[in-house]
Amino acid sequence: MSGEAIQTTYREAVRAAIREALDRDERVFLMGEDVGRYGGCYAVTKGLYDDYGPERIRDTPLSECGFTGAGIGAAVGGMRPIVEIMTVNFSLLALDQILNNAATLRHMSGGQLKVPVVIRMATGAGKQLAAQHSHSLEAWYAHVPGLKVAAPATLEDARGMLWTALEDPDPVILFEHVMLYNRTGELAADADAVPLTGAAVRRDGTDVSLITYGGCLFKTLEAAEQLAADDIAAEVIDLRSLRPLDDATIMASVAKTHRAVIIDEGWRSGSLAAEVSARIMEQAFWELDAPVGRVCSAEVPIPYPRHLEHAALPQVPAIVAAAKATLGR
Amino acid sequence: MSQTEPTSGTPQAHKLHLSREHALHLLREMLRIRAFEERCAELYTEEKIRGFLHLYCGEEAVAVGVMQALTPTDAVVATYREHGHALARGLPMDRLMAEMYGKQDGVSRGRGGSMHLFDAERRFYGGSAIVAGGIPLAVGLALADRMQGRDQVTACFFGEGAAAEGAFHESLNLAALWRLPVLFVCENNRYAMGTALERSESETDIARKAACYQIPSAALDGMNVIAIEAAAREAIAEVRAGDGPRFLECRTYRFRAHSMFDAQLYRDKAEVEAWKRKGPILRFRHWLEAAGMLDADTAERLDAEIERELAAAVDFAESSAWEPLEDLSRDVCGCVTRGEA
Amino acid sequence: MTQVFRMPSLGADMEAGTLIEWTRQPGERLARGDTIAVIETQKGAIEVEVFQDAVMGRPLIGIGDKVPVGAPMAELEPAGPTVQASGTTAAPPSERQGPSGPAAGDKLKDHPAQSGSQPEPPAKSPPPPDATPAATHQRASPAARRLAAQQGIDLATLIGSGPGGAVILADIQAASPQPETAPAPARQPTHARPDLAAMREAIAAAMSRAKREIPHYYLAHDLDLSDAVHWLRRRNAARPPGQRLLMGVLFIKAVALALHDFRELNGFDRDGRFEPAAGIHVGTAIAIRGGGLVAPAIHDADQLDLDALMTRLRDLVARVRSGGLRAAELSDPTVTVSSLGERGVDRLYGVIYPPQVAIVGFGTPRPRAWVVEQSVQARTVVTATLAADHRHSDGHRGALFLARVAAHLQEPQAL
Amino acid sequence: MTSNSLSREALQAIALEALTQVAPDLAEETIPPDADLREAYDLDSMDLLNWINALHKRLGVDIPEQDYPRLASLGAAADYLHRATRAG
Repeated sequence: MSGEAIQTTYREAVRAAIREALDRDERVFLMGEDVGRYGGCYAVTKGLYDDYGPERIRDTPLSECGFTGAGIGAAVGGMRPIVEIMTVNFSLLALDQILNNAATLRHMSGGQLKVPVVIRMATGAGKQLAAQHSHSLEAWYAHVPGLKVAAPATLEDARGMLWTALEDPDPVILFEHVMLYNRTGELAADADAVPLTGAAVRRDGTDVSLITYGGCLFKTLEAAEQLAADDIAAEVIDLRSLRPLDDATIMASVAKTHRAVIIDEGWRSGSLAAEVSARIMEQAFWELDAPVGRVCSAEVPIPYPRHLEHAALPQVPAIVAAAKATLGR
Repeated sequence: MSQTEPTSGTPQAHKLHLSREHALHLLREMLRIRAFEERCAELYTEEKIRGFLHLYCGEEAVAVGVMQALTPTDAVVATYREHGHALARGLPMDRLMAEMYGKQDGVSRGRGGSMHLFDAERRFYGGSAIVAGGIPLAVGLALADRMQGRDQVTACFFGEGAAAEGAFHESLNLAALWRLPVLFVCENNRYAMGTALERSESETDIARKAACYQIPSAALDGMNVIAIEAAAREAIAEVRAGDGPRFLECRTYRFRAHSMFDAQLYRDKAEVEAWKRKGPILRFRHWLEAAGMLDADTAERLDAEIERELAAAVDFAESSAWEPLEDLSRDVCGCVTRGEA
Repeated sequence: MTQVFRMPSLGADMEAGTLIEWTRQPGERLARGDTIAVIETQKGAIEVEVFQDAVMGRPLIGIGDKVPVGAPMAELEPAGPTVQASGTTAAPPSERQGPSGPAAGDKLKDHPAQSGSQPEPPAKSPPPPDATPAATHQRASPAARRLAAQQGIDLATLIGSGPGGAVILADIQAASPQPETAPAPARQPTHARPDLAAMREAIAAAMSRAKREIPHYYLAHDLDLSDAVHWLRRRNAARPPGQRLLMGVLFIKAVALALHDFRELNGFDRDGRFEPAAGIHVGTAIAIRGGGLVAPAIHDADQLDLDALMTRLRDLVARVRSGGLRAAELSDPTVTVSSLGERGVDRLYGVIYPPQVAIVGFGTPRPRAWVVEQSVQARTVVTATLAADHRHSDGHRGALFLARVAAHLQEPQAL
Repeated sequence: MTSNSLSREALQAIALEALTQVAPDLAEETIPPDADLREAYDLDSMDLLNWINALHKRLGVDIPEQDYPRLASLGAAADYLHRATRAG
């Protein structure tokens, strides 16, 4: 890296990544609802239509099943499609294609076919969009063998994961949390591709491991800051990849701190938090000095009113309290 | 191509130049499919073949007719009733039989079975067991061909039951909107499992549904291999020329049950028998005999050749190995290689 | 040749069917594809077809009988010369003509083996936790329990400072003996090392008495172990390590079985008189690292199957290694088997452990040139030896006994 | 996929721990990673089988009989398990 940094947003970082991919590889194209003339529901693709034209920035009808399936077919046919689905809730209309085609074709064909499609979608709550636009269903996709699932939370990952995902021979699903798009920060001017797999330790600590991903990362970092004021050194792990999970990083941290709290915007029942917790029991049980804690969304469809939406989601005080509980404080 | 009445049933009605050699080829291909599937049914009762087994008996003319019009670089997307399509597309019978058994030498390494036959080299993309699930895939394959400037067509087969699925309508719309090189082939055998067309659709004329998306479409006698080949050749030439998708509805009938475990409570025996008298093989055979293209010796020779091929296929499947357990989780993900083409 | 028509399998979820109707009567002709019967299944009545030309023979089940898939339903007689061909008005199942396939009955014969060979997915369970420390009612974290067990600290004596009063790591660390004031944290002894000097003395006494008092005779017999080796290898290949067998277990079982007819080798010398033993308790010589050996009993070894024998042997070895053999186990053997294992030499001449009257030894199995039906082949050969008390048995009987042991080892599957 | 794999060092530690469980009389020994366990520490067939069984149960790695010689020392075992757990 040259050391030169630019001020940017998560949204701009994703856009820069799409631009770079379109420039680097003729086979790359983007399709989805209102990605072209409209500029993207979350304005991620603004300006791309003018620069790349309707063939490569392809507006689709409201046909999630149809165009996601077409993206999968185009990937089988040698293209490198980026399919944008407006939100994870809408992806349920395409779930058949993602599960029954993208995730299975390689296996069902005895390894003959590969499906190098990248499916991007927005996820998460926080904008008062109520119960059909606010859910976090990452765990459902992370359940499926044959898919790779990642959640870029930082500017570096937003900028760098897309290219790696496009180079991957398997279908990759990228989850972009809606509350991250406006985050600003500094990004190296020559920021490049980053690996898709492997968790990152975002803050070192010795007393408790706070394990999270996506939209909850910055709440968790803030909680760690508050804990530090009480002389509690929390280690913060950003999972980054939700499938496969980086067990080694998780277990190494738990072996150091002997305590873990998992922060996940999904509902607690059957969540990724549940999976991470189970793996800690399997692989690091004898390291634990306290029960594993979880901070998840309340088991309710995300409500519209601001105060109720806020109460339904993991928030900093709950993370602080859960971390302290593992220390008996 | 816009009328939706089935075209006339006599082969002569079409302006297809039919040499004796080609006619015998068509007969032979249909006979191979019939023989293969009847043996599959037998092997199923002996528990050599497991899972679901959906037989194509009665519908052979559709796959055989359409495949004649495709080049080796065109693509095929089929359904879970796709043994006929795979054979007609040229997938070797022995490796298909090994796949039926679930053996390692099967076309899909045994991982797919009857419903999931694949051959990347012959651009045969399965083998989809979700009704209408393959149609968006076909649209995407065509999109890739179009965007890469390749002069290729994707033939997409599905049953009339698929017309009730959203994926059917979304895909037809996309293909028409983007003028993609897809030939949609609806194999209308009148029953979606046990539900008759008129019990599931408000508009039972499937070709008219396609026409609503501005796709030129035609309804054909699905028991007439010559009519299907002629229509497919014409449609594919138009598709290849860049005129956008075409749609053929082939009205046909499945002689056997939906799958092996089906008591056929939903249809009359008399109806089945009436359709069997219109069988694509039976009728074509009579026509060939009448036209002096098929004599007893030739017929016997054809049958004997097919029987030999079939016996060799069963032997191959029997002697093929089971995949070792250590390989259980192979082919779930590819390895990640940066910079891979 | 008469063949059998069997209940066909029409779906993976079909286990049995009920005969509703025979559509053909004995003596009637059946063409390939004809319906022979109607069967009621959970999906309704289904007509079932024959896959060969035949003549309906004797029914083997009656109307209303429910039989499992694969069960014989009727005999089929050969069709004789084929009569009709098609191309006429025949119903379309015979639309395609061709030679009829091989008889279904023939093929069905091998289907159990076939379905038996269906691979099962390997069970990949997550790694289990380590050793389980002693249970206690004191709440304590897993990490605290592990450290407490390592340092020999009784959790019940501690007051926890963790959540809900649980004992946590810090509590154990605080309770640990300090290096200055206490000896190095003693591992809670999990095993008692045998007192090697005392054991040496005991062995010396017993062996001296044996050599002084017992008139040993010695026999040796080379035997072909190849079949047993192959059988064992195949058997173990299909099993996880916890279920695999060692060759030593086959030796023990072969000896125990052979002793049935040679009771004079199984028992005790009581002041010069032979006292036959009621059961066959095989003393199994187990070497102790650092010197010495013990030969505790596997009781009623002739009655145990190989898996049970392996379990016993595993348990004995574990207790030899960690301490915890019971005294009776050392005095109970009625005969001893000593096997040198894979890293020994060709043969061992045993010394009888008084008051027993025989010891059977097995050298290390090795490939050797061996004559099989006029040709020399490389076979795995082991030398079995017998040292027995001449006061109670003779070489002739001893030789017959060794031959019997060898015979048992030729049929490992019967052990 | 590497998400489940332990490091080679961790595997060597597990191999040692499993060995001292099945052969507690070796607990006080310092066993060099390249020492031949059967030759230098007199491990018999049962000890070896128990050790392999412990590794199998702990790590879920299938170790067929013909591979036993490839686990002749702690270091060799760690290499073997490393490859096997990565492949899984």
